[in-house]
Amino acid sequence: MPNATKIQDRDELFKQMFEAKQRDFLRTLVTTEVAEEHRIAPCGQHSEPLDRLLLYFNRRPLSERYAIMTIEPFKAYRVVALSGQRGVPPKDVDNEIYPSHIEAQHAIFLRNVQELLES
Amino acid sequence: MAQVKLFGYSDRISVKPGEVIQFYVNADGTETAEAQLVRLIHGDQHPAGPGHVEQEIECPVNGRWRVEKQYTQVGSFLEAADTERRLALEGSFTLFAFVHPLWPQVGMRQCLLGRWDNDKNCGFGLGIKQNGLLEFWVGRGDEVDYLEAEVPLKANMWYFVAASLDAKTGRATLYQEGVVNRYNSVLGKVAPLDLSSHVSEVFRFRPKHLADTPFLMAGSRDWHEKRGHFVSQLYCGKIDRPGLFDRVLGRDELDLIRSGHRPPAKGMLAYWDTTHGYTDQGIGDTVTDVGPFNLHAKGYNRPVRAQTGWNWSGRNDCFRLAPDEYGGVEFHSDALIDCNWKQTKALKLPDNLRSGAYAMRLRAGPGTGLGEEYIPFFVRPKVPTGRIAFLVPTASYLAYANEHLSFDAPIVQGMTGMTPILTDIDVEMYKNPEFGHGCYDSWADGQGVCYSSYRRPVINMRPKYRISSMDITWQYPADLSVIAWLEHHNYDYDVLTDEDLDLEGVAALEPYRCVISGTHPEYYSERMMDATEDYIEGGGRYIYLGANGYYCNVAIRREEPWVLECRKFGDTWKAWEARPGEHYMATTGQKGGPWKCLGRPPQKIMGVGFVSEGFGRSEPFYRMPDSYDSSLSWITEGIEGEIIGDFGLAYDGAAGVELDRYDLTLGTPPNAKVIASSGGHTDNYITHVQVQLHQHPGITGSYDYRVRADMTYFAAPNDGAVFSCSSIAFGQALPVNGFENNVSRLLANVVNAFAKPGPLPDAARPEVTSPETAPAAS
Amino acid sequence: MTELSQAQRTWRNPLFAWDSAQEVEQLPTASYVSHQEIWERTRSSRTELFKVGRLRYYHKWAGHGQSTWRRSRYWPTRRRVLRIRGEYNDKSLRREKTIVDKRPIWWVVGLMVLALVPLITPERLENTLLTAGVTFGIYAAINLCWMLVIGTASIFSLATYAIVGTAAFMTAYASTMFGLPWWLLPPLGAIIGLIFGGIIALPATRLDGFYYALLTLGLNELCRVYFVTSKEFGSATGGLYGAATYLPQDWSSTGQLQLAYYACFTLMLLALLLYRFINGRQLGRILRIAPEKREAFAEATGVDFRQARVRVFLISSVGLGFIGGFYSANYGGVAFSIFSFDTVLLGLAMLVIGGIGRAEGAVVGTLIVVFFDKVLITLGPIRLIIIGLIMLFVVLYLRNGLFGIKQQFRTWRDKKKSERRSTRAEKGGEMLPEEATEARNPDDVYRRRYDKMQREFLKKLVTPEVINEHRRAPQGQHSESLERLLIYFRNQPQPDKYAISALQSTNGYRIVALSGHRGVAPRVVEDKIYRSPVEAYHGVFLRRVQDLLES
Amino acid sequence: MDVWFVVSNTILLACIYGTLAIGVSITWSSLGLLNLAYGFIFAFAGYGAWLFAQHVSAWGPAVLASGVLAGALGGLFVCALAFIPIHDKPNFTIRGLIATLAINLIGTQSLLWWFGPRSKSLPEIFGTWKLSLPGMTLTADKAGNVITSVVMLLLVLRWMRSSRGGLEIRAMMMNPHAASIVGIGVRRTSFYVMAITGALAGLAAVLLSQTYYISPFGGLTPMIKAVSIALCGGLGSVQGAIIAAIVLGLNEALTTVAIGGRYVLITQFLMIILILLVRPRGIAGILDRAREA
Repeated sequence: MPNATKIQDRDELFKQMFEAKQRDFLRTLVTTEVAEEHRIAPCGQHSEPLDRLLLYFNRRPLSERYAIMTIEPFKAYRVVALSGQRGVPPKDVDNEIYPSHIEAQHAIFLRNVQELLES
Repeated sequence: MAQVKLFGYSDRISVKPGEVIQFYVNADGTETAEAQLVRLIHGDQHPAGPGHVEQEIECPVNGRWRVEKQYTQVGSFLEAADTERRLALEGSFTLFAFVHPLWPQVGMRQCLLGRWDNDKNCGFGLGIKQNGLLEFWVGRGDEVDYLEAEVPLKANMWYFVAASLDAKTGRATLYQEGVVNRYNSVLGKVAPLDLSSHVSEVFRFRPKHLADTPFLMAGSRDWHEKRGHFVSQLYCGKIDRPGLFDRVLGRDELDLIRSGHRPPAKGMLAYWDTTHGYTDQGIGDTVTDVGPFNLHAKGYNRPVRAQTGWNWSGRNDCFRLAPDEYGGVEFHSDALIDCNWKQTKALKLPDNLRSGAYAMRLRAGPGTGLGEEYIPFFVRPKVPTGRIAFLVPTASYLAYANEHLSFDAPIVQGMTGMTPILTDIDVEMYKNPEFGHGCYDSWADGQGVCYSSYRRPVINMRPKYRISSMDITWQYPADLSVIAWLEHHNYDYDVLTDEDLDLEGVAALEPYRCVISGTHPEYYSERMMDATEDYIEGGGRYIYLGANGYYCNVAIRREEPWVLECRKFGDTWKAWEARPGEHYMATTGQKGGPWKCLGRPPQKIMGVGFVSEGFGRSEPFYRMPDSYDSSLSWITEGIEGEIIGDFGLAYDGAAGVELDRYDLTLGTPPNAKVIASSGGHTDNYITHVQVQLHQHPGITGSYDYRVRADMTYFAAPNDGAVFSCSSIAFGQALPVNGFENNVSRLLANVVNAFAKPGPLPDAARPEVTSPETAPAAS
Repeated sequence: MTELSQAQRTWRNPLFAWDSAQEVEQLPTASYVSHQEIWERTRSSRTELFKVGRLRYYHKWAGHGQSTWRRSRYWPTRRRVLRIRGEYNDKSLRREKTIVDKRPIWWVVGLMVLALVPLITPERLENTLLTAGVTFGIYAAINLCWMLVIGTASIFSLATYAIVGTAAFMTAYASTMFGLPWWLLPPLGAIIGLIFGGIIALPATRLDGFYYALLTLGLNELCRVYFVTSKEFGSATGGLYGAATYLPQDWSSTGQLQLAYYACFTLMLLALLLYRFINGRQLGRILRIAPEKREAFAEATGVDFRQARVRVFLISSVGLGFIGGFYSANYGGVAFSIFSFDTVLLGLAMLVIGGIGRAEGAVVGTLIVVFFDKVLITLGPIRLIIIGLIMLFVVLYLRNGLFGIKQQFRTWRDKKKSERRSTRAEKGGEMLPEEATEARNPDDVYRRRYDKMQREFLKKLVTPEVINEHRRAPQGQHSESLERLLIYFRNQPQPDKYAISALQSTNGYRIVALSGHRGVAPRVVEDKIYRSPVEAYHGVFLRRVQDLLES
Repeated sequence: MDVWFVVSNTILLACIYGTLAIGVSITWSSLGLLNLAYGFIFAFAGYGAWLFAQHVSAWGPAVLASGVLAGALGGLFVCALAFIPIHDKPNFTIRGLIATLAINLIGTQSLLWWFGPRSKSLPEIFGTWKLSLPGMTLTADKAGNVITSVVMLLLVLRWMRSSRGGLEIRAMMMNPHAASIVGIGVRRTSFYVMAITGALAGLAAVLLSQTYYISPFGGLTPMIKAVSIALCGGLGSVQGAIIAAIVLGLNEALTTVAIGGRYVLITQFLMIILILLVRPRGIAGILDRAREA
């Protein structure tokens, strides 16, 4: 935990504590079934574990979030990382080209899961 | 034998020793009741606490009281001061008004205007028939001639209606035209509704008048053997600028009035200009007659003034901007401001009475349940003596008075996540709605209740009462836990009420070194806000011992402090919503609604403000890094471990029910420190609409970090300080384990420090630059 | 779905990370079910859906709008000439006016036809028809008075013809013996009627309906025997004749007949007026509050229905006596047949066929019976058999005579309609098109559909694991299945929603159901007493689950 | 005054009236039906007996039996027409009454139409013997009447008391709802009741025809008397009916002797009115709980 006195906003302090606990919990939800469920349908109604994971991922600060870059509509997509800063364009994260945005979304999900487990 | 029921109220809520307080009691099934003055200590019967505790106090009126059945005039209406009986018309006449009925098809006759005696069938009246048809009638005593319009009035639409009787020919004519514009009614122009109706018929006779019948608007005179005269045929809806002529107005003349012209002077007997007399500082209860005889009409049970009128154009949102468009006076058949019962007893308070929460306890029959009644009031000291003041949030008590949420609000089970637990008194109040509603209810016609008063039995302002939808104590009985705590620790304290704060301003608080608030001081008038802010700024030390406080702007007339006005709308959670254009309070001319929307979020005064509510479960506080700040260690002195308050009478936790949060963006002073925060709230705790722009999944307890209570402390100018507990459940955690627990300890630390003369401990020591110990959690 | 792993059947509590003592880390739960499945699976309604909408039988008049609608009344009453209801059409918002009560129109038309009968009768039928018309007028008048007794006063008296006959015989006797002029006969008859009525009203206050009916039937027989056996009343000649009559003897028989016709017609009009004034005014209204078997209620509300009944009885007796006097003045005497059982029977047939309790029933019933009895006189006994058959038919199949047919038909139709509907509708199902036409708010139609789908889905979530989870903690963080169930339950509308009632006397808790209507207290749904709120919460949950599974 | 004459006449009349009244009474109390087609059944039975005597045999008992049978048949006919279709409909009591009246009208008019207005007479059933006792003479028809009706009544009452069918009828009389709950069919029982009461009417018809003639409308007076007696005795009570029959028989006999035959009806009705004024539910109206109308 960062030094409390360095953070003026006590809200930020609590947020970090909260998210640490939340990650502890979310890590327990990661299973192959959840990944499979996401692979089949990245959008739509999900089971509670997947839903909780996605809600967490989708509310990361923009600087920690991924997006999909269209290379050619309906043909080629790539995963990029947002900068969270105005004026700074997204960065490519790898060279993988996905033939559909569904696959790209799943790739983002896997990345997010990976980062969650590693954190 | 009839069930014994006792209900009562007093004329005042805040009294000083030596002053006189009057009690009004209604009794069913008994003629006597045993009265006993009691000092209330604790009012929550939860088995984990001390239970109900009271002290019997000697006073001259203790003992047997004769009590009787009392009758209550419900419903708001206007009565014209017609002492010379100018409106007892026997010749030709015309009645007219703009009306906006709320519930035309209620199934009972509603009288709009008339000098009509319902019991003797004498006089004349213009009203709405049981099935919603506009109706004009004339009575001779033995017989009544009626004339009704062709099509029923539609609810929530503006009409211009008139009725005339030609004395020579006996021809009665009814005039009904819609005056709908793009803003003023529920339906717009595209709905294919033809609202007009003109009917005429020859009546057999002219009205016969009784001498004492009053001319009423929104009701008519009636009589009952036991009650005597009262008003029935109460109307639900708005009336705008009614008038009375002693001649027949032709269709063309009426058309002119309908299109907004001033009525002609010829033959005018009365013309109540409902927009007359509006001031910047509010509106009274008298509707001015600008006709020749000044037959001003007095409002009873406070008809709602300054409502949008028939000609509201949508451009102006306040009566102060365009009084002419705010001629609507709104009436409700079940409005109640003052029961006006016969006084049962008066008590001159003994001079030696200590400040505190008192009640006149009445018992009859079984002496429990409905056979037991407490009429509560608060005694202030003659001269402030204490170092500490407990500020009783009576304004919020009024806002919640007699709420019927468990019965009337389908959403309440979803909100609380609980099944209501009802008691006999809840059922009784639901069956007999004559003691009126609070600002969480709607009147029978569906409009939200904007006036609440304590001159009537307020059954949730009683010890032992548990709010049925949540199964905890709420407001008054919950605040008694704080009083019990003060008593337990033998603090030298005085009791003050919101009423005193509103009337006296900062002067009421100034004598005290430390002021402690109630557990849920939600409703605050501007004068109260100002006084609180000034007190803190002037070096006062304030403990905000609750949550969701300083939230909503309300208004109270100085001369009638027992009535509270509250308008609910906009960016908030609300039990009802005021109509567009009706957001300004008639009492003061101020805009109602949440203080946050008026630019004064509670964070600006208290450091914290409302963020979430949920019920069902409370959580503990977890110490935050600031609590390890050595300059603040006096707050947590003697507290072991990191968890504070994993117990309580409100759902077994100190953080729960409603939660407040530290928020720099909303004006929390940047020097505020967070001593502890709660966490792990269930998904039944939802983030308040005010803290987010959109609603999306994941704004509930287990997803959103903002759902928490922040126990904050900050130093204010002139050695002032504010300590905010940020949770309603906090106060109810105090009594656990005989008041020996870490919540109690923490509060005692703060109170002791606040009440002690001289600067606070943290001000004495220089700021420590590096923290001493490890972080709170990881 | 394939075999589920342990992980998928386990719910992990998001709050366990907070490590507060109450939290469990994981609980068994039901496997995930998508709420969309039911929406995807449902492709058509389970029952066949028909086109709906029905013909409008009645003409609806347009509204007046801006123009003034001048209304008028029957002078000097406050009754309007026609009862008209103005309204907005629920579906189209069109302004409509409906004549609520068309009876005045029918009366005017009917009475005008009757008034014109003598003028339009073909010559060859004149005699028969006008003779029948005379009988009709008198009998209609008698029956109207009788209807007041039976219908309005609810006194089942069969002594009507006894009164008429007695009055007729006495007046005829007075006329023959003392030479009274014809115009004195009806008033004299009225006095006799009053006396007779007064005598027989006495037992009417004491006796129950049937006892009284039988008693009066006997009384009628008594009168018959008395008059038949009394020489003064012409036991030898089959009747008493020779009384003064208003028919000028020097007129032609047709003229006489026409005069008699109009005289009897006027008599009937008078009887109608009498009926209207008694039945439609205070007396009638009092008595309508006190129909049979609700007498106790009426009495409790302070209505002196007994006195009102006797008054109606006496007034109609005066009327009947008057008619009796008129009878002898009309026929110049009276025959014993007026007392015969068949006369009573035919009279009763007239009332029954038309329908008891309405003036039009009495008049039309009389018309029918008199038509068979007097116009088809050539048929012999068969005509009475026909009348008997009609009477039998009416009694067996019609609830309240011919004029009750409309109401009966509607009741029958509504019954059939709802029967048909109930065979098609499912409990808690969607609104059928025919039901939807009656929904005031189309939002409700969709709500029903949504609710049905939601329940179908939620039913699948009910498992023993969910119930155990709820038992463990009614409030708090729940697994998705349980939370969905609870959210559904808690957000139901108020009527019949469960709540818990804390019992002061026993320190227990009981489940109640809210009324959803202000002023109506909740009702107790079961006797079971729960020891603690937590048990009661679970009790409510179980009931709600039960209700869900049953729907 | 000839006491014996009065006594014997009383007994005779009481027997016949009793026979009639008990029929009315049983029908009312068990079925809730006031059978005003009784007159028709009466006439129908008379014609039945007459036809039997005309075409089959004039032997007394056989004629009597045929009359009884015809009466029972008439009863069944009324039951099927006026009771079965409407017994479960609203307003049954009034409708039943009117329906039976309608049947009476149809029936008597049909009889009139078929047999013509001329009265018919039956052969002497009990022969023409006389029994002279001290102080009085007993004619065959009187003795026969008394004996037959008493025997018949006893038989009926005995049957009602001891047989299954009788038990069902009595159950219906006591509590129709409870009876239907324990499985006593209203329809079936109603046929029993109507057959038996019809048979009683038939018996009375044959017996009375010894004094009067058989005519289409001949049943009217007996019916009215029967109804009045049943009424007077308290509708639904057998004992009451018997008491009333005796009282009214005595009244009739006394009136005949004292004032004259034509005043019989008058005194009788005055008597009935008097009794009803004193006891609005008849003589036995309190002994038995009368069926609620």
